[in-house]
Amino acid sequence: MTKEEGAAAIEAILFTMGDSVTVAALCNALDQDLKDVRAQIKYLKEKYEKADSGIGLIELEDSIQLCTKSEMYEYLIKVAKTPKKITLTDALMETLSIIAYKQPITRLDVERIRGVNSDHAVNRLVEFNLVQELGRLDAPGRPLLFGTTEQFLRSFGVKSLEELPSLDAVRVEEFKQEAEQEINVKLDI
Amino acid sequence: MTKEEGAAAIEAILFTMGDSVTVAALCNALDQDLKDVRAQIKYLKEKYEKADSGIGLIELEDSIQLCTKSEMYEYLIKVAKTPKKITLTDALMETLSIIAYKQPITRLDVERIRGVNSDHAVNRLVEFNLVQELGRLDAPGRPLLFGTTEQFLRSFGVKSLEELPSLDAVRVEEFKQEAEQEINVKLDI
Amino acid sequence: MALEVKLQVFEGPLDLLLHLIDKNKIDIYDIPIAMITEQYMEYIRAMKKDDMEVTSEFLVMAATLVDIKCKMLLPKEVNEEGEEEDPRAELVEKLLEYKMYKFMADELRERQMNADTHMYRKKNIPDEVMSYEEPIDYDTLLGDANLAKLNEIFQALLRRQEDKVDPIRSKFGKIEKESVDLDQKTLYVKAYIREHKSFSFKQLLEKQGSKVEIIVTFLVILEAMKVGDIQIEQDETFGDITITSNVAAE
Repeated sequence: MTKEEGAAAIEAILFTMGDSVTVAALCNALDQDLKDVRAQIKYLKEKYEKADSGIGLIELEDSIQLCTKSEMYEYLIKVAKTPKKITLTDALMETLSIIAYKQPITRLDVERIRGVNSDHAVNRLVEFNLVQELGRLDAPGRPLLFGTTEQFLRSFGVKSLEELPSLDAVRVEEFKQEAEQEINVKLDI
Repeated sequence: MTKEEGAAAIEAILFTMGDSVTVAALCNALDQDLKDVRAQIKYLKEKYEKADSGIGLIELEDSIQLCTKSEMYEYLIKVAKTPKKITLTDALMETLSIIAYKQPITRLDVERIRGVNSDHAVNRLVEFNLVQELGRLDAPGRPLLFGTTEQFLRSFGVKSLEELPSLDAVRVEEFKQEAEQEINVKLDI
Repeated sequence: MALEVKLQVFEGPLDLLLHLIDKNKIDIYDIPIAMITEQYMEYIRAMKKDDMEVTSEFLVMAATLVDIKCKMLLPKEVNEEGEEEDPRAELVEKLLEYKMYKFMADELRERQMNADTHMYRKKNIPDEVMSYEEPIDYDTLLGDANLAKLNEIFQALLRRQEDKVDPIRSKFGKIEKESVDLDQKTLYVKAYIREHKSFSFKQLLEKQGSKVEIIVTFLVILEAMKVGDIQIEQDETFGDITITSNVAAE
């Protein structure tokens, strides 16, 4: 068996086994002595060092194993990870709007307004870096307070929170209704 | 990206994925056009043809996959658990050959050719991943259509369906016999 | 009985027919229907009665054979082109097609024997690749979301919340739970400290009724210690606590 042939056999074994294989097992499979197998492994290692190889060889104690070269990870990501098209769901938009207008606000208060548990939504918004922890409320349990991030301002194209469209429209409407009721009451008397 | 770098990236992807990868997916991962990727695959194939390689490349329709070279089998069976070879009964082989040559084909058409109900045989072949559903026939009852899988190509050592032993050979043989008999008949008179 | 075992090797009626044709060394294109039908029926009779599914398929073929046999006895039919029709033609065609696939099955089996000397690899994606999270594309993430929409959603939420308020129940009065007033208790304890200068915790508790009151009193003591108004000592675990005031007498 030539050094090349030995290297090829070792390569085939490592390829199939996936896991690490002891040098002793290789000697046995190839029916070669340790010295020869070591030389074949060295040959293989040098072959993998060339630019045209995407595979590498790692040595662990008395075993060796094939692995993908880390320089190749960027290509692997493109194949193994299908790009996710994430968009904000209605639940996330709702949660975000509450946090934007009522910040700093606790998870519990968000839940109170939405009427459903919103932990997941808040966590997702934190993951997306649209919402962040602002500190803790000085109350029993010291709950976390949440508010919007700079990324939120950038994404929505505003310089500061003051630029958020005001809620006055609603407020005004409410006041008007209240006022009308008061007048009615007075007229009743 | 040089041809060597491209080949290395393809090698890494195939090595990692284990299963076959479409050439289109490789183009996408490497951000290269089809012509370049084809050249890189050719480079890789040539690299594997050398004596110092235990790995080979098989082409299946529009996909490629890494596998060990046949010559390495003798070493591999000493270390690796050889995959259980599926032994197909006559009924299954018959059904498989009908599906292979007549695909896409419905269960009913298989039954018509074999003269016996073949539902069980078709189901078994689907279980063995040699046959798969291809869709439905646009006919009353919208029956399922079946065809062979990539695993079928691998198991039977063909690159594509075109490489299946041609049916004509048998036909030719039959016609030959028929002709000979006719001559005999005529001579007899 | 021996026949039954033998019968099971036939995959179907066509398989059995081919076997008979082969056994009798007959030309497939010129089947002596009468003879084959007889032999075929012999097999059928020997068949297991319980396997109805298979038996029925064999019976259908038997009927077809008998049908062909009858047609052979009658004057030959002539088709549109004026040619004589062989009643066996359809069966022959079926047999040939079946025979072809049977042959291909053997071919494929041979290929399978030779093919599987390759070995493959299991998918093995490095952890670094698996754990990779792509950066967030904010344009896609937000889609058509903008400030106006955010505002709209929030206002809709507020309105929904108002709707939820029960107009009758919301006007019911509340029954407050009895509680210990922390401020009152603080004043009380502070006054006690000023009065007594040095005393034990047990002594202080003498005038406290409920568990809640005791807890609140203890909290007030802790607070007073924290701000440095008092010093406390305890000789042993669970022992009484001695409290000494640091506040100078007025």
